Amino acid sequence: MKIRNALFAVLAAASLSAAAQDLSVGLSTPVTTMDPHFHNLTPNNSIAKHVFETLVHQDDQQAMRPGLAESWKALDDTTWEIKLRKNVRWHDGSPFTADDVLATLKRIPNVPNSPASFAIYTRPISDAKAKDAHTVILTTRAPHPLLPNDLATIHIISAKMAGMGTPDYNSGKAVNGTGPYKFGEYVSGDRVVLVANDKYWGQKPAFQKIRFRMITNSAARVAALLAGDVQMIEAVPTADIAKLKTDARVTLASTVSNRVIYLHMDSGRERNSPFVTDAAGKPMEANPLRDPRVRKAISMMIDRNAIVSRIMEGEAKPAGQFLPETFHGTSKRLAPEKYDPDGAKKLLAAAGYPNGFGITLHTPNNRYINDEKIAQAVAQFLTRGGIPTKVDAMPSAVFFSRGSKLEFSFLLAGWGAGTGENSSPLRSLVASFDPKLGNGAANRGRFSDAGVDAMVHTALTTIDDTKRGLMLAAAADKAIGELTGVIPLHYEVSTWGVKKGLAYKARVDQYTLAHEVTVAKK
Amino acid sequence: MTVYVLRRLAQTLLVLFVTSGLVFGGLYLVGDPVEILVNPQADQEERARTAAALGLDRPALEQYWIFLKGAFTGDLGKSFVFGRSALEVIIERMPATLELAFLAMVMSVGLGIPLGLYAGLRPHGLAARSIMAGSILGFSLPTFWVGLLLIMVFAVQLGWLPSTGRGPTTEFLGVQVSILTWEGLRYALLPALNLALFKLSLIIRLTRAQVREQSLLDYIRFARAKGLKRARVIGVHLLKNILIPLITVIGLELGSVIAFAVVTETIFAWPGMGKLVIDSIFQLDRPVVVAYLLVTVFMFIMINLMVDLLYSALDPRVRIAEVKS
Amino acid sequence: MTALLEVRDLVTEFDGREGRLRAVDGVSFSLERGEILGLVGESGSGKSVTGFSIMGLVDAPGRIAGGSVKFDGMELVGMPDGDLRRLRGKRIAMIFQDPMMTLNPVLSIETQMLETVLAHDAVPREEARRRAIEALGLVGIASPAERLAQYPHQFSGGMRQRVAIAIALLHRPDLIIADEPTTALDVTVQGQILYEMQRLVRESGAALVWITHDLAVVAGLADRVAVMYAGRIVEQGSTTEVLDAPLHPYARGLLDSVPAANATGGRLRQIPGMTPSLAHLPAGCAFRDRCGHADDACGTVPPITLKASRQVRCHHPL
Amino acid sequence: MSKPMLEFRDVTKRFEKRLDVIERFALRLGAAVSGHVVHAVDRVSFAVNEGEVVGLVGESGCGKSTLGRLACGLHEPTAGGVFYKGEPVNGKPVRAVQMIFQDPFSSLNPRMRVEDIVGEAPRVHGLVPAAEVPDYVAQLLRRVGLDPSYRRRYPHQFSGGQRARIGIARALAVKPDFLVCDEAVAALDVSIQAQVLNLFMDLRESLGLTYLFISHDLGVVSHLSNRVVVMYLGRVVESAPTAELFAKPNHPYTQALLAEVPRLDRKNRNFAPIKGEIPSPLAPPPGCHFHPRCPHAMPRCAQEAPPLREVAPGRLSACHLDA
Amino acid sequence: MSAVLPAAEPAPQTPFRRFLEEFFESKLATLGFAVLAAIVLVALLAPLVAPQNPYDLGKLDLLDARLEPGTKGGAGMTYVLGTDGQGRDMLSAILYGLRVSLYVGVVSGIIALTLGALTGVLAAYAGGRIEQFVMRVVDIQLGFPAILVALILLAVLGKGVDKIIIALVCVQWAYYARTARSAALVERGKEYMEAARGLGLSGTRIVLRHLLPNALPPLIVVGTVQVAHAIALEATLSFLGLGLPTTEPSLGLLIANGYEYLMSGKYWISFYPGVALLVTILSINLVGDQLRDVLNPRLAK
Repeated sequence: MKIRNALFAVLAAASLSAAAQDLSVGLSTPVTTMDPHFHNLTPNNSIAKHVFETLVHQDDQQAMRPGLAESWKALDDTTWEIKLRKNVRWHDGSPFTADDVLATLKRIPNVPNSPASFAIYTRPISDAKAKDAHTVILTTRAPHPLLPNDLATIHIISAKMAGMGTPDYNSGKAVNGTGPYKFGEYVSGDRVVLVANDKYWGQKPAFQKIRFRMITNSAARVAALLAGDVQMIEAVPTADIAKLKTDARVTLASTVSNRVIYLHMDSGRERNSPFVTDAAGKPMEANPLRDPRVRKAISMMIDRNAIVSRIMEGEAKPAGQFLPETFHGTSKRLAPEKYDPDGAKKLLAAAGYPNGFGITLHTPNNRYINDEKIAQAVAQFLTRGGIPTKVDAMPSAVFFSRGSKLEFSFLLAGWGAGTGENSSPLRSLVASFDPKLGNGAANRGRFSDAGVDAMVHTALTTIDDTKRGLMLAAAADKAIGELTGVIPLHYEVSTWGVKKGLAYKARVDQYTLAHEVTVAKK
Repeated sequence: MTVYVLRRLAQTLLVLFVTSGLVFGGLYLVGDPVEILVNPQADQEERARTAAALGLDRPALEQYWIFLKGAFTGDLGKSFVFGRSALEVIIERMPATLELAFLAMVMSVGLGIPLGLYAGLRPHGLAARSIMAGSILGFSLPTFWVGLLLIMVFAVQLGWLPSTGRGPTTEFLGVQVSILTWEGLRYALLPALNLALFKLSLIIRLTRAQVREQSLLDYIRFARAKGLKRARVIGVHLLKNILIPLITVIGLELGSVIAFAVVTETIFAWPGMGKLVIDSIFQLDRPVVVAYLLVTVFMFIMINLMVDLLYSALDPRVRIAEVKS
Repeated sequence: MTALLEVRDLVTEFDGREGRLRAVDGVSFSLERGEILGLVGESGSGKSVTGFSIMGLVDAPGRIAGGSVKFDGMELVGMPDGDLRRLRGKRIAMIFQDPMMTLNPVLSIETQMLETVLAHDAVPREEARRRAIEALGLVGIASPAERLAQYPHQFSGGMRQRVAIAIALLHRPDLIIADEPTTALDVTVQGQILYEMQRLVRESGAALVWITHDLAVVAGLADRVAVMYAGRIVEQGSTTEVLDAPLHPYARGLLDSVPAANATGGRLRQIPGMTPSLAHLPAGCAFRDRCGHADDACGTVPPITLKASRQVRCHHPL
Repeated sequence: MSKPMLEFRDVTKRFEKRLDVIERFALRLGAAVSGHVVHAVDRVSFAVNEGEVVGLVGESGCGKSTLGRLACGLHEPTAGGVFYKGEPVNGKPVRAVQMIFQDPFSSLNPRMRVEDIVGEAPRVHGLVPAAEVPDYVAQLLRRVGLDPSYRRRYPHQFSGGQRARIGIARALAVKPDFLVCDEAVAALDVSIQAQVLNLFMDLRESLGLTYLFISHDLGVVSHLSNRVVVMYLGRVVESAPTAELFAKPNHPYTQALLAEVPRLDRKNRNFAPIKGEIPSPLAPPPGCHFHPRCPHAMPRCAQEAPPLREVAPGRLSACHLDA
Repeated sequence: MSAVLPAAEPAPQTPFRRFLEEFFESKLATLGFAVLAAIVLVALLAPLVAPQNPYDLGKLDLLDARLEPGTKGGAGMTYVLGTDGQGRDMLSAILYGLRVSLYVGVVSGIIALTLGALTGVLAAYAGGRIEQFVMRVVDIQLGFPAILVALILLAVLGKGVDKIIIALVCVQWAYYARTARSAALVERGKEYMEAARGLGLSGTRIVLRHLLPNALPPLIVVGTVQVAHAIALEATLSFLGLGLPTTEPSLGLLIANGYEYLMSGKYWISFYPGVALLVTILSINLVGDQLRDVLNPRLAK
């Protein structure tokens, strides 16, 4: 044993000296393209952020920081002025100008075959003009306070490459960014290799070469880290965290993320919700889930701390709303629901269900951390609390299709606020389903409350951050605190593992950004 | 011979048609790709745009008809996820799977036949019994479980071999191959072993059964009565008779190795077709799944055809016209 | 001059499910050069096992448990395997019953013949080929050079048996053991094979052990006949003597059972009962349960009694 | 006595493999494909009269077994007809005509008890009331010389000779009056063969059976039958009363056959073989099938098949020499 | 001829008895059979012998999650083999899991065998175009790799014991059909089949009473191997995230669930179900092996 440890030390030292030059990273989901505008997907965006940059940069807490834009401000309700950074050069050596921004905005809605377009972020923009080579004026159709958040997702490409198609990006031909790393190699399903951009305008990259390897099986990913094949992995499985914490070869970095795991209930149907039965399992006409008291009772039956400690192994934080309090627009009043099975029983009885009722909880099994396990734990609590609950887990491909067709009565899902603001979950999850406004797109419980709708709508057109924040918080108070439109369970904690000697500042948006890895000083 | 090949080709077309229909219909029933492809933040408008962009807003039969028209000209559609020709995506991943399958088959044949031969010739010895017990074990262990154990032992604990992934590739006959260099081979050893284990057991058992059956036949005794050396009796007379039926099995198993690579590739992060198809199923990337199945089914049929042709070439008794007539 | 083949008290046993069985139990006979011995018996009588025992081709679970087989003065029982192999195919050859099974189906006739030549004589391949062609011609195969390249399935049963005989004759062996080589063949083909065998043996002066169940074949071919029953030779002597006036009741019964020996349409004289399995042999004379002459004396194994050139194993010879 | 019980009228049986769509397509592309036809039985006519034992002799591939199966309705003739007491038996088994098979091992269902093997058909056909089946089976077993107390055993527990008897009992169970014996004793040892042949003769007497006795063994046939029919490559070449045939065979093939039969009384003989081999029934020679091997062949023999004609009273032969 | 012949052996012996005798000649096979019998018994009696009903979510206690073997839980129950991530008693889970795995394997095996045997035997009996057609379908089915067929089917059908049985039947029937056909072809050529026809027995009777029983032995051999295969395949599918409902885990699902804990040293969650699966498949294979040897006519002494 001793000898082996010694051997490991030697090996570790040997690989560390190499790591000063190169870095291998184990990714949990495959990167499907090198085109930054083709498929709006976390792993793709994550890679794109190494090569390309956005006008607005979000830091590890999703706070807005200058990126390719030095500053931005709203000139009036619908006009924004963006000042661009000077002395930025593309990888091919040409200078970065306003034309590149305009070309980018033009390309985004027109990427052929895009399965998930970035057009949702450019759609509010009705007009873009270059005031000078380094100033852009953007006009929005309506007041759009979230423009900077949207701009933080849009990777700027050089105008020269705007005419290139996705295949040219995948081959690397068109990959010409301003970021700290340049394109090296992309092998679909296997790896992405990036090399340092020595002429980067910001802090010089720490590694000469970064090799991203797609290792989707989490146990194998951990094994690769332990075996020294990679120096960094993302999405460390919760099962291994306790062990890795004590492992001398590895350092962990973790933070509460912007993703909440929540339960959605069919509060839309008046009767005959598909998976609601009476306590004996016979069909039941009434839909108890329409009653806020029942929803509240369900929330009270769940011991969030137990789920966090037993299922998530401590790698989660009990949630009382959609986003942790540090995020903009969150409520200060919404604490995680207290575990109170007795209170829940009383409430259930008061709502007219003293004997409870039966229900099935649907959950994806490959989407969120421990998703189907959480569902089982919830079912445990509900069953014990008088609501016999079955669990039906399925691949997310099936789950979301059926969920959106409202085939479920009770479902577990998660929401990560890409914008880093409470408006995102409020608008998608609890605002009434309304295709015209783009509201309630993920409202699979069809919760609907006119008061909440009004507050969300106003907030979304209020440019003033403070005012908007207060309004969003009030909407959350009503939707969750008062009506229990959804039941938040916990916020996921994202964890990265790096080889001892390296450090990573964990990000709330779950992006793995290798250029933010630093070599720790001893 | 010509008839035989023609017949098989006609059948192939039919099979491919049926396959495409079944898979297309099946995946249509599974779910709506848009739900899984779009960013969760997307609103209803974006969802509609995606559906239109991918042609998913048309009726199922029309979608299938469009597919068929394309398939007739060799276009199996564009991957939803990659935005590229599905066939291209698959062909790009094919060498990785094929080299893994090839290595696994080499391992299982290279070890399996000698071990099976030994166990069949001395069926009552301790070594033979151990080989057979081992083969049952190899039969019984679930692939995914063995895979992780291999990683734990050889990569994490002993540190001899890389844990996952595919090694550096070199170009060979215009194809990227990794197993031609020692460094590349190191990456392939564990997954290939994982994949080979089941087939190895199978080949050991088949060889042994064949040896036991064939050694009772008169021609073996006659060969010995001619005064031939034992090595020749076993190495030529017995082995050639055993190999002929084994080739059929090996051919069929090559197909199943390619299919079972799905599991191994998942565990070892091997960038092959199997991993691709699993991901594609979970992402409802229908063009890729359909194309994958068409390609593999076509491959299987071709492998079987080759095996039959090889069989008839090797076995003077079989003339191809008589095969399965 | 010593006999070419001298078998003494040969015992061959098999270990099976029902215990140890004696397939060959104290068989003795001898054979001069040029002599043809017909070894006759019904199924399970041990006649084939006797042949295999001489060749040293008895495999586990069988083994030679005792006795001696002297070939040209050399003791074959217990001879090292390598030495035995050098004799097999060279000086002692064997022909098998089923011509469909004896040739390796996947090797060409050429391969199978040449390897036999080369296994014993270090000659160039061309010479080996020449010998193979010659041997094929000898057994009456037309255009032997062309047929050499063919595979067994391209030959009819009779032709295959000719090829097997040609292989057996390649080295001009001193002794040929033929195990029912014509049983599986049609009458006209059998006639052809018998003709060839008789001619070849006469020409080469080889000794021949012809194992068969068919007394009529032996009658035409053999100089001497040995009749086996349940692992033992019950009677042997010159063909004429044994077939015309058998001494052992079993041999008598066997001859009487042949339809041609009976009046047409009349009842056949039959041996009552059935051949006992080796696992359930009666003690003493194995035939006594079926024998009309049996008495208490038959409870012991009868000794071999000699009557002139004839041997019989019976307490009450006819 | 002279009433024909079973009659073959110009019976032909061909086993054909025809071309299918793909093969015809390939043929058009110029591939060498062909269907093939096996002429197993070629225009055979003869009759078996009541009470007779007719021996059917020939070598492998001569069509004698096919003819036996045609008689039992196991095959359907391609042309011509098979008649039992004037009724056609074309591919439809007739209960009164039963077959005794060659292989005592494969001819009994290994998974059935003797009582079921023997008793199944009479029970299914209602020949015997269900309650009486056990007695009926016992009676049959006794008749063929088996102890009825073994009726609950399975075939593997019997020796070859005993199995042959079970097979006979099974055939007798449906009360046939005509038995087709297809090499029924070929697989048995000489001493056992004698027992079974005796049984056949006993049964013939006690049950008044008529036999078509198919065998390659001339000794057995000569012993048992009244009349012998000789076949060569699907055709009848000679038919004659047994004694006459053996005394003075007419057809060259019959002559050759008889000359080749080993006999106990011919010791230390010089074998003089017939030339050539039996041709394949896939491609029989033209004209008289025997002409390539016939010592008396004339040019005509290669062109024209000789018809079967009466060469003496009760004797038929198909040879141009007789013309 | 009136003398009655004695029979070969004194004791009446059914083919089944003889088969049993030969089967139990091998010590290894006997051991395998004993283990398998014990496993089946335990699986059948699971509700009676298991300390907990692991499928009743109300009986589980999340606070007892991932306890080591031998630990006493909050409710005073000792978890002999530890607990899984839901606080499920592993021993009970394994007993119930065995039940599910065996059920899935055996039921799918029986259905596939029945289906395959009937089609195969009928194809062999009917011959001609029917046979051609059936065998082409079988070829096509066998051309598809089992795991992919199952994957796609399950993706379409969804999860559930019934669904996985359907998938496994679809995957397996062709093996049985092919085996049944070749066995039936051999039997069809035997004389007892002709005899049955000659006796005027009906086609149905010949197929069911004569052909099928004799074509069965090789099917049983294939069956044992296939049951083991089915269990392993179900485990693999569960590992890939398709298969059985997560609240009623089979052995394979237990292994898959515990798989992620292997690295972290909580071996028991995956290890013990793995051992149970291994022993089950091993014993089935041992029995199957011996069956193959005993039932193989070509190796018969």
